[in-house]
Amino acid sequence: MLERLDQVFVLFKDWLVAFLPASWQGVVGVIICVVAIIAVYPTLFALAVLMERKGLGRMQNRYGPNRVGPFGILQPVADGIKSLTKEDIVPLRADAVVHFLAPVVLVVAVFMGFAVLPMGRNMVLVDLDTSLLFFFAMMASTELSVFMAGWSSRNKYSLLGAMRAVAQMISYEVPLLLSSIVIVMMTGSLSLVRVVEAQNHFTGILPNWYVFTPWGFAGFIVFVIASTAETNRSPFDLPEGESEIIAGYFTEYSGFKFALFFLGEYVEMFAVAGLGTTLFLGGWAGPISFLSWVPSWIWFFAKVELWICFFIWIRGTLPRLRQDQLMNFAWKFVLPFTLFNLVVAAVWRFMGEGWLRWLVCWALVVGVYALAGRSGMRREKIGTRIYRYAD
Amino acid sequence: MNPLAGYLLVAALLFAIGLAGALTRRNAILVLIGIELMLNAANLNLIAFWRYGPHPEFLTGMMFAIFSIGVAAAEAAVGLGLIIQIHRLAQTTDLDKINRMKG
Amino acid sequence: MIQETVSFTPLSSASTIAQILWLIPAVPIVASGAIALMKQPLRKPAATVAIGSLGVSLVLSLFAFAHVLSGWAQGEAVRETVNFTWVQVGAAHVDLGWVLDPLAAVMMVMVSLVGLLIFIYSIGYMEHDENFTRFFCFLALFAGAMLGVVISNSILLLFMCWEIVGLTSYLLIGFWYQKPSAAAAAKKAFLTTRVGDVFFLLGIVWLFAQTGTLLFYNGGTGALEPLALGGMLATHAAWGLTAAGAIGLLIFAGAVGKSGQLPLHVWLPDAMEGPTPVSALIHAATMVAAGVYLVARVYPLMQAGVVPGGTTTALTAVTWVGAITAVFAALIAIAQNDIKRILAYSTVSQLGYMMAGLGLGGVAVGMFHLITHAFFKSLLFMGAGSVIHGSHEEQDVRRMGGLRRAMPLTFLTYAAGMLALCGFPIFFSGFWSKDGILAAAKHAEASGIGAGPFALLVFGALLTAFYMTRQVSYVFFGTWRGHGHPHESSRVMTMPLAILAFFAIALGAIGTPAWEWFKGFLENRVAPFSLAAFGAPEFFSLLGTSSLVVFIGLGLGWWMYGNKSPQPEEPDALEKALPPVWAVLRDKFYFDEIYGATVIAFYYGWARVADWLDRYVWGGAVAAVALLFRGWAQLNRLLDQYGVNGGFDKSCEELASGGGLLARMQTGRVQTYLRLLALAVVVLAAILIWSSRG
Amino acid sequence: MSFAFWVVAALTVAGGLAAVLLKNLVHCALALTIAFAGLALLFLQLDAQFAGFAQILVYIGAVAILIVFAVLLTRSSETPAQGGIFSHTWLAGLVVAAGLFAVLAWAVIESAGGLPHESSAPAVTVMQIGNALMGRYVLPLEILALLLTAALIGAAIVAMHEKEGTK
Repeated sequence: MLERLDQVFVLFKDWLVAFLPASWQGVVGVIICVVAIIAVYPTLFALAVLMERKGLGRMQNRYGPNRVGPFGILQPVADGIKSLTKEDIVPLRADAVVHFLAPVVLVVAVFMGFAVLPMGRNMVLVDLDTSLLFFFAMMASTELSVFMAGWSSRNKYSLLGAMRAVAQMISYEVPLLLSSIVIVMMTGSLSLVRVVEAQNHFTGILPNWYVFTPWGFAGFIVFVIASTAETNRSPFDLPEGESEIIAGYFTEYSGFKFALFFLGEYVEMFAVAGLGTTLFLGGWAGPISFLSWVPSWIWFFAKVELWICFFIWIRGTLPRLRQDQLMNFAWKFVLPFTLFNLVVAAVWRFMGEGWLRWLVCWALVVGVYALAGRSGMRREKIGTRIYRYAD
Repeated sequence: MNPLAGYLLVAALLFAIGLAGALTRRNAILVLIGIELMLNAANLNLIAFWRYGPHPEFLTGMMFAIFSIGVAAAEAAVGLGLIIQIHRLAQTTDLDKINRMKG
Repeated sequence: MIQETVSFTPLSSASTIAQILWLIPAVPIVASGAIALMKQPLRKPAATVAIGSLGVSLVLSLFAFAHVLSGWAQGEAVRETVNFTWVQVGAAHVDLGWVLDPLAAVMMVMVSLVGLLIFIYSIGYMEHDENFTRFFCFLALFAGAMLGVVISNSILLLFMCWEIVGLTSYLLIGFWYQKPSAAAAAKKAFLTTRVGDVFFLLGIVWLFAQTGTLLFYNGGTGALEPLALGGMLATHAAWGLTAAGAIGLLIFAGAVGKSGQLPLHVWLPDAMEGPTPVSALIHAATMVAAGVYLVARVYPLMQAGVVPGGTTTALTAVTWVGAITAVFAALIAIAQNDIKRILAYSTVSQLGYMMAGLGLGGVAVGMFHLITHAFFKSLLFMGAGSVIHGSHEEQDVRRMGGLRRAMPLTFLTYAAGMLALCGFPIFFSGFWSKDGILAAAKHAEASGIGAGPFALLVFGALLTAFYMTRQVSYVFFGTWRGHGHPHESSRVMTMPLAILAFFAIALGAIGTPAWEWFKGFLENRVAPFSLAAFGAPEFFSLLGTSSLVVFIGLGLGWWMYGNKSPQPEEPDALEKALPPVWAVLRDKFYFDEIYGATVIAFYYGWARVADWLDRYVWGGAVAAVALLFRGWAQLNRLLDQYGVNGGFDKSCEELASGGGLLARMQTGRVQTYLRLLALAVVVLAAILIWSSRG
Repeated sequence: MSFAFWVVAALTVAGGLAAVLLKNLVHCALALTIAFAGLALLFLQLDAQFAGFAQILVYIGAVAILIVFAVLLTRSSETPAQGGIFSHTWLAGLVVAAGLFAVLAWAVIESAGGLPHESSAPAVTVMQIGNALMGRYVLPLEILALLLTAALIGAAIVAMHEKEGTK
């Protein structure tokens, strides 16, 4: 029974496909999965927006949206309708084609990422041998769309925002990748399915998630930071810092395109959160051995939602960084720390079993954290800063 | 038609296009773009030969391609840096104007 | 086509210490490299690195020594080699390698120990020099190369290190290159030793031609092992020399160059222009001894085919060169006034002793004197340095005096060194080592070499005692005749002196006739301890002779110079006695002059000839051609002017357009070049395909 | 030859053409990314997943962005190139390029008969690639790493602004 519940979606798909001639089944199966993804995540996106707005409202000591529907639950629907019905304005001197392509590319690239995320037992669209690489390739191509948006709008705020965003994404993509490399080193595979399977067993009642190992923990922290920056979430939301550059690269967007960008942003959030969950938090694996009867996909989505809540909480808590702080942090602290984390992982790998390696690796991680923090993040005297984005 | 030949032809065409771009455009950056195209054409050749070669299990062509991708990244970084510097020096990236070495 | 392969021969027999023996030279060399990268102000680190590195070498070599010693104690000959192929050219290959045997062990301990002490001493001596770091860089490099010479098991490797040693010697002699004299001395040293090295190289080549290997020992196939020796004995060279002997002599020529034997000794005294620690380390203890070591190393070559109780031509030559040098240098030493020059000549003469010892009594005798000499001579040099330091850079012995009160510690140690050098009976190492040589000489008279060497050596001993007494009484007795007030040197300088003094006295114990430990060790025989040897009549006669000689020398010296402090201006006591001799001695038998008049003059002459050739013969030819062309041009001009003006203009245009064509190719536009490149590719590809099709 | 191949090939070539023909440099860069993407797809068709995704990651993720940055930093997209976008020797260049293509195509056609035919996809896992990288190709890998580091530093220094006062 429970197995059926666990596999319910898979079984459903098979049932549907069974109606078709054999030659079509494969294709249609894939199409169904794609449709499912495209259906599920926007819904989640709507929920997330609502949650964010209400949550932030609470944090800022005010009611969030509470007019539309009971407790304003229908707010996202209203937003959707509004953005769909709004006029779609393209600035006169804007580069129409690119301006149009930008959000499309973003959304497409972002959705591509889900193709390789295992969202439950046997619930992955394609189990590529190189899925992690694929995922990062997709994430990388979002930068381009951001740039396209910023450049094509012919608006200095947009350009500034785009430049900020691209610079930031590139700088934080490196630690994001490196922190995941650790997992690859341990699992010995780029396939996310393998990664989850490698984590899906227990010592006693506790799970062997990578986050509980020294290198895993360090990688996790870095991953959280980098993913926050990668998705332009506060405190790294300079690219759309309202107080400085209006809305950054999608200042000039309105109506449906704007909605697309909005969607893209949140879906990217989901994607990154999903990846982080898969890599460090054991993906769809249950947290405690005797809870593993709970369907796997529930665990996955629960973890992702948790992650989103964390993002929201951070946004409500932390102030925005300054550009130079952002860059210094990326290059002087995160990168060295991550690089050393690789070494720690290697040490772990070759020290063999035993309590000693735990001791050593924890010591290393903590020591390096302290060291990098001291040397990298020393507070320079703040002089006049020159912004040179397009000089 | 022979599959390998098809890939080779595409590669050749891309290479020629890249070369043409590098040779005919005024702008230095375009020359760089052309060079990137040529590099990629070469990669395509490598991969194609690896795929249809006698010993794909040795991964030779694949490795060549991977390394050349890496090298290309370095090449692009340095090349663009140079172009930017030239722009600072001559206030232009028009190659017809940049001819200090004229004999 | 040369492919380099460095593959260590898996030598199970070689012990760990032998395997890592290469570290001994490597560490100082690396250190010198590190120091070379240091900035001038980093004095302390530089010194620390250098001394530390040599300390490491010392420890390692002590281990090695202990290893060999234990082997010997168990009564087997320890000779462990590690060889590897350095260059492989087709079938032929050049091997390098290192060897650990008693000879090397003893030598490396001596070098690293003395070197260490001198390094420490230099801290004090070079204190105020701005190029402190450079100095230590060179010193470390030298020490490394020297140790390389010691351990190398391949004559090629030995030669390399040998040359590095020569280079460092050059650099260090010319350390104060701003002094013209120093620069000149450095050049002189370099060139003079080159003369020897040419022969050395010839020897190496010949050896390779003969034996096909450059390794000394290689498990039976080495050049110094019976198989190869037999082959070399079979082939005869000129003048009744076997190939072995001839090669030996050629190599010996190299040794002559390095160890300043007659007739290539001229550079050594001038080398004293360098800083005193350099003189002590390189030109007293180690480098000059390298020659002796080399001869000891290739001794089997020299000795090849010797009948028991007999000798070989090569050995005879070595003996005579040594003996003559010994006396000759001692004579010159009498008439020198520069404190360091005296020591330098004394070094030359002592090296002569060692050579003679090698020639007469075998490796052990020569090496024993080498070791003891290394200690007491470096002691003397450093003492001299301390004196110079204490009396404000004064080097002229006549401007010193009475220093025994001013610098007692230096005086005591110096006296110890001096007595050791003179071979003061019983109590000093020099006595035993020199006695060993004399005994060998006496013993060798039977082997047909005649009484000549013995007489010479005894005379030399007397002279030694004499000139050392003269020097000491000049420097330490009488009254102070210099300017300013002399002062004792710092602890860092005197402490090594004390240590060396201890060795200068104590080392004798390992080589007394009663207990020929050293001899036994080197020749791998058990050395029984029997006081009976003291009872032997020949020992007594020898003891008598040498003591007598020494006491005569001392007495004579004291009688002529003791305690009277002549003014610098007034002529020397001996000069008053017999001026012409003095003049000859003072001018070093006019050797430099002779060379100046012959060799160098010849070079000048040749240079002049070459110059003349350039100027007139070749130059003339060029001038003629030029003339021809000018004539042609004249003709052209006439032609153009009268009649063919149009042609002239036309040709001008031709030229211009041609030049223009060339210039147009250099558009300086990157795309042009790229285009040409691509064009070339196209053509090449086309040719390729065309050639490959069908 | 599969239909997909021709589609992708056409896409790639079109991207390449656009990259060298378009007037606005940013458009060129974007077109270039299309070409890159097409190439990546071709790689995938050739069962070289790893290379394909690496292609996307490196070229679209980094090189394209770099080029775009350079375009903006040199203001090449704003300033209208006087005297057309093609250099005055464009014809020669075109001829040479055409010649090259002719030669290469000729070569391919010539040898088309001898070329190996459709063969089953080689089963190479990323594991094998990794092993090869760390095994037989470890030296090139290290050298490449060195090169990349050098390039990184070099590019940073070359493109650096000498501020007034510093040298």
